[in-house]
Amino acid sequence: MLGLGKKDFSLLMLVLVLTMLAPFILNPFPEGSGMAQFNAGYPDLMQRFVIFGIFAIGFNILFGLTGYLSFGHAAFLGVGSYAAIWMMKLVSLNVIPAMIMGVIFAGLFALVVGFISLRRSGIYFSILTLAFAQMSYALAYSVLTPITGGETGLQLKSTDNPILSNLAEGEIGRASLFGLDMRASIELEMGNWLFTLNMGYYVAAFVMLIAFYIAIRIFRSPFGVMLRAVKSNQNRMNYTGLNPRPYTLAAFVISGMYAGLAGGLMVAMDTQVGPERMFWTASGEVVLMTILGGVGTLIGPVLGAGLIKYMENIISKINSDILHTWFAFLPDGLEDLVVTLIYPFIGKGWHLTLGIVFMLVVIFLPGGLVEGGQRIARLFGKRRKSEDGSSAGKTTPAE
Amino acid sequence: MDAIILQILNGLDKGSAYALIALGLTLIFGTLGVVNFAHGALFMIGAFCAVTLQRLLSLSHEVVDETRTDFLGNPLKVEVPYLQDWLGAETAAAVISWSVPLAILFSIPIMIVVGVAMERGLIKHFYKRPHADQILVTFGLAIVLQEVIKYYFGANPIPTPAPEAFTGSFDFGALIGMDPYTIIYPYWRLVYFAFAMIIIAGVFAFLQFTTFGMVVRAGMADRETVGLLGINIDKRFTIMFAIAACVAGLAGVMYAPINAPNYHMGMDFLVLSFVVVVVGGMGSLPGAVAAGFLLGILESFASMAAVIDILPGINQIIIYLVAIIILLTRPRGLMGRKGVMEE
Amino acid sequence: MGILEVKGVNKRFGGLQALGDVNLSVQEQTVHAIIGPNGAGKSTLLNCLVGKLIPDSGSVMFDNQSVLGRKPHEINQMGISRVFQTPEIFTDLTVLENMMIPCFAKRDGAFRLHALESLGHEKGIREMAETMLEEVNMLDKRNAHAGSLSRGDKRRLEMAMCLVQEPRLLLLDEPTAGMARADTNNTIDLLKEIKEKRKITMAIIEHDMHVVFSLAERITVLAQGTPLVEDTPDNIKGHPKVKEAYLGEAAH
Amino acid sequence: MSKSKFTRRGLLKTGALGGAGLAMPTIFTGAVWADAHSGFTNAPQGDTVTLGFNVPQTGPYADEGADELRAYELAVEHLNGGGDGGMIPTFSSQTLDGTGILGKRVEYVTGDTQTKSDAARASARSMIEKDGAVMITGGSSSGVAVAVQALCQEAGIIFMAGLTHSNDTTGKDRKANGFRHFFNSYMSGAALAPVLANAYGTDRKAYHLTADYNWGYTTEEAITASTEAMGWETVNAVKTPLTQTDFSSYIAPVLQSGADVLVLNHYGGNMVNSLTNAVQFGLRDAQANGKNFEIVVPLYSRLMARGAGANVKGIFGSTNWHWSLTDAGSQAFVRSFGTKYGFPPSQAAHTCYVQTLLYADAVNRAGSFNPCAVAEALEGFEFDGLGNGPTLYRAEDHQCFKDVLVVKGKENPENEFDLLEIVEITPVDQVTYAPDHPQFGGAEASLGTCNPGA
Repeated sequence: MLGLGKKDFSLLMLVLVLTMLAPFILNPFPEGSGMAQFNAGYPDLMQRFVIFGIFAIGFNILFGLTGYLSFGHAAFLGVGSYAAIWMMKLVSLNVIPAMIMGVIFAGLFALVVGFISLRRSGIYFSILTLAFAQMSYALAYSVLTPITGGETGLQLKSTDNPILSNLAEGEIGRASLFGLDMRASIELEMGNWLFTLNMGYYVAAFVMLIAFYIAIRIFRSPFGVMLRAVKSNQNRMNYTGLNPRPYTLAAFVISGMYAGLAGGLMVAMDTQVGPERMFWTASGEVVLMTILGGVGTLIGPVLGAGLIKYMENIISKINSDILHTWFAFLPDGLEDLVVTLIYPFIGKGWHLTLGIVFMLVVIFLPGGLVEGGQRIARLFGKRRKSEDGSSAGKTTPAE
Repeated sequence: MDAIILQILNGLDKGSAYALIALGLTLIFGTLGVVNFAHGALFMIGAFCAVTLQRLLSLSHEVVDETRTDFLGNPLKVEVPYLQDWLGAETAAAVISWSVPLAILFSIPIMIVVGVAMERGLIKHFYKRPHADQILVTFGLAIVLQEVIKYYFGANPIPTPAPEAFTGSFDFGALIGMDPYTIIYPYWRLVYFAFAMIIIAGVFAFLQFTTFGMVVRAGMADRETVGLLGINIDKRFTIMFAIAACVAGLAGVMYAPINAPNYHMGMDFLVLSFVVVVVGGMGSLPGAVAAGFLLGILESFASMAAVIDILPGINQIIIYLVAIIILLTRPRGLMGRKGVMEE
Repeated sequence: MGILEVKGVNKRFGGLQALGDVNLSVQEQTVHAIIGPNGAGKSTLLNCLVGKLIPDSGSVMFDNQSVLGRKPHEINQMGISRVFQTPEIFTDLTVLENMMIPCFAKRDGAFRLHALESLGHEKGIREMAETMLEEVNMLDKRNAHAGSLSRGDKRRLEMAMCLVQEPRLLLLDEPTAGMARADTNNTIDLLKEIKEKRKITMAIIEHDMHVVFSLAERITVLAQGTPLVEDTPDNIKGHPKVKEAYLGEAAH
Repeated sequence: MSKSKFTRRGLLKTGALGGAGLAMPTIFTGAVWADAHSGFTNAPQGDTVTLGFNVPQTGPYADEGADELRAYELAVEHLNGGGDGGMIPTFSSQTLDGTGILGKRVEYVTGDTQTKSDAARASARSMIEKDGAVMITGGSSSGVAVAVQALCQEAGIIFMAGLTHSNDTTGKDRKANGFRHFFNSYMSGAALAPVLANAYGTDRKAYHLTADYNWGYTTEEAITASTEAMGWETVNAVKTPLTQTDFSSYIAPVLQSGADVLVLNHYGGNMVNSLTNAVQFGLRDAQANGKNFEIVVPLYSRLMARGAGANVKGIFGSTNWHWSLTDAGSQAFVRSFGTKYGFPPSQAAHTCYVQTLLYADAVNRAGSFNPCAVAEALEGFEFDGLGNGPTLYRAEDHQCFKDVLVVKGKENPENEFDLLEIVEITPVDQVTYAPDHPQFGGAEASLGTCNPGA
């Protein structure tokens, strides 16, 4: 089906169902309850889940398959974003051309960076990519201000008048898909639950499904095998008459284009760009997402992206006030004690929690969250050891 | 001309900080084969040893001064250091102002404990794991360490001045007959440079002239062989890690007066120090030191107004630009060995 | 005119003359052994043939085309395959995938962006790979991880990966190094079989005289970077110069 | 136990729609966050109103963010009738009576901007989309302020800027839904120049070190323009990277340049480090052109100045507000804040507190939470008693015009908070400029139209 094996097709269908139902699955707690704090089913965060999912899937095509650890992938995300917003400012508010421009520019930039950086391997490659990304960041923040808007970045303004959009004088443009506003939503009320079905999210989710589908195809293609061969033994590759460089460069450019797509999509969902998007911590974040989820697995990077973005957006918003309301049922002294104990880990302490999670995962689950999932599956005695979609991504040959 | 001399001085000084951090990083990488992203955090902990000692020395009790009022109009509570009670005001002030040099002694046991705990408790289990795992776990540790420091010391920088005797600056120009103020340089930065040279020389001498150092050097070259000789490498690696932690910590202690310590200073240095290590060549101690000074000096030159006028933004990217050029012309950095961290 | 003609090749590493004026001619459909004591320059010579090293002077012609200045994968595409001292295979891949890679290389050349095609649809490639596996008796292990194979199986897999490309010249770098006698004999049989069946030209570097004399039709003796003699095995056996330089210490 | 923070969604409990679990789709063609029932985004339902406090909680400005958050909590307490009321009694507009805003109890949500525009917008969007916040406020940098202001404009939410000093916030990037109480680069320059001329003479040669990003550019431009108008000469202006930590290579050549004043257009950690480095190099004790060498820091932050320790002594700069002011409003605020937290508030805390009160008052006066009504109430609003003397919220650019404080690092601090002394309170007339001033985007800059979101 769709040119996929049975297991891969089931995985794709699973992801399809999960993304389509995300507004419901991520909002399990009724409005107004104390636990509603943990609801993640609002448009911005759901959009971020899928956008960073795309970014991590693309990164995994390079890192997971070829083993080349790029420490500068955020630069491509940034370039994609800048290209997309300029497209919206100048040409059309439609998100499709914006995303296409994002992909093209990121791809071209990746071609240049990859061509130079892939002359080296291992940590030398990592540092070369890091150097390019840091230069992009530093220049975008300062001397390229006329193009990038510098520190304050770029937004759509009332003075922008894209040639293909009919904006009234002084009207600020909105990203749209053939007239459908990315911010339009349908709100469903069911009992005490409120679900927001957002246009932008579904566009982003659809794009992610395509990206995920292409990633599966790449993993299962002869090209994918070649990339794994690069990771495994470049020497043998050379002596088999294959040139590893164009393979790695192609993987680099493809993953750069994924990053550009993610960048363009970010602009399509929220029409602004800032240079911090290219800072080395942003590049590091996608590395962490991939390792956290499970390197070289299909679904792992998406899970890793979800976990990190969830912590960043949900844990950081819990403040002491909320803690007190949660534990209000405890006697006063005990309530204060519990709050004092938990307080360092939430709100402004969310970084601490993040650091601890990194350590715990890598110490106890070397294969990332996917391995955690496999262990749980095994625990429940399901005969899925070899059937698991992700381990299939690693070992079993294509059907 | 004098401008160039001045920038060389600056470069040496910047470079000594880079070189010290890169040296520790390379010691750990070269001996243990571990990519330690928490190394910047060790530097930061060193700086906070100085802050802590300063606080300990100025530990105070409150005395209410009825003649003055605080910002709310209440009688002012004056903090009187216990030291002042014991030693008298002047001596106490003098001792407190010496907290940074004193922190050198104070920090060594702390850094050893931190280093040993890190190696035995965590790093040890990651020797055989992929580099990516090492990066993730040490990065996680770095975040945890800096958040703990932030929790106790806040996010803002904490002034940690050098002793009175070392404030002010030294007029080189006057010494060699130039006009005053042509080449001046702060005393403490000279001290830092000298200190860095001593530490670097000490580490090299230690590796060169002691049996322990010889075994470690052999281990850096070929771990398996040394292991086969029946030498207990593990214990030596722990000691090596502690030494590297001390080098980073001491670099941090002495850096505190130059820039007031804050919780994220380790992260600020982390990326830069990795660039230095890689430009020097993975696993090469002389390479790390040489690259530290080279990049320090080039960074200083790039920050000259005349240079920025010609190439706007060059000061933003010089380090990375140089790194790219060096890595493209010398595949393994300045002094890297083949096959290390290339797969 | 041999299929491989090496003329006047020199290679220096700093002050060390690794190869000095090496001439070598390998005739089509023969097995040609290159022997010599440690440090004689055998591996350097081999690396010059496959493009890993570039000689300082001299020429290396394969089928009347110079290989000098070409990259290893280009030389392989000309028809030279190489078997390593320790088997170089894709340890992270399955045996079948290992086998399919040279098949792709044979069909598609040095690079092709077949990113959206399905591996499952590559029937021809798969059949080709499976046939070859069958030939080396490894079809039952096709879904095993190559890294988990025994050393002998790894060697056979590597050999099969080279053979499936149908090379015109197969270079073997101490194919039996570190093997037990039984494995060594198996390898000899395998090579003999290949020689009979496929009529492939082979150049073999070997320490083990048992292997050399079982297989080779011509032998070149290298010592200190220069060829000492080149002759048939029978003549080499009794050659006084060779005895002196080499066999005297390594005979068994 | 559960606190209903979800005012928009409070609808579920109170409105007619909270029926028997039937799916009742409501389709909005405009913005997602628009509420079709009230004509503007996140119209408060029920008896509470939610405000979003978006401040840096991680990263280098975390301490400033923490102080801003304290001020917000205090403001909420006072608005809801708790505590001593702070500046409510001294505020010239007397619509606030301790019953919340428009009779609705004030609740709040917090978020972390990380001082990154992406993170700040993510946090703001979650407040708008998830928590139903009707107003967003906070922030400690201009990049974040401009980014969040633009978001609020799109979303139909009022944005009350926190600490942002770049001209751009109410200059070329001004927005109809955004309001700034804090002063700006131009005002710093205009206030500082006469004081500097007075203290150091009109025949001075200045050397600028400027942080290489938008705020640095506008500050350099403003200071250069106003000091040159006083007769100073600008010898050189060198841009320094934001990520720089050691400024020695920028400081060292200053003495040879022929300059006799160093202007550090740096903020936060950059300022602490560059100032510390400058003092290390002996600039404060040096002589140049026969005069004492001087250092100027255009924008002071007391929290950050602590990091520079004794190095700030005698150095001029400007600030939006300082706790040692003796007017009734400032004193009431310091007392209220100091009693609760044990130390005096920073200027960041002050501006955030004031912005919250100003918003609440504007809603009360407008009689509606509708952002357009609130904006109208704020535009051209003149008030007093909030610590800065008589102040005007100018209609043309939504910038507050008030006196500016010129301060100097104190030689003999009385306690750890007593770092700055007020040298002069520059009257508002001296710092007022035309709305189409070239440093503020010229004639092109426009607020656009107010967006209520629905």
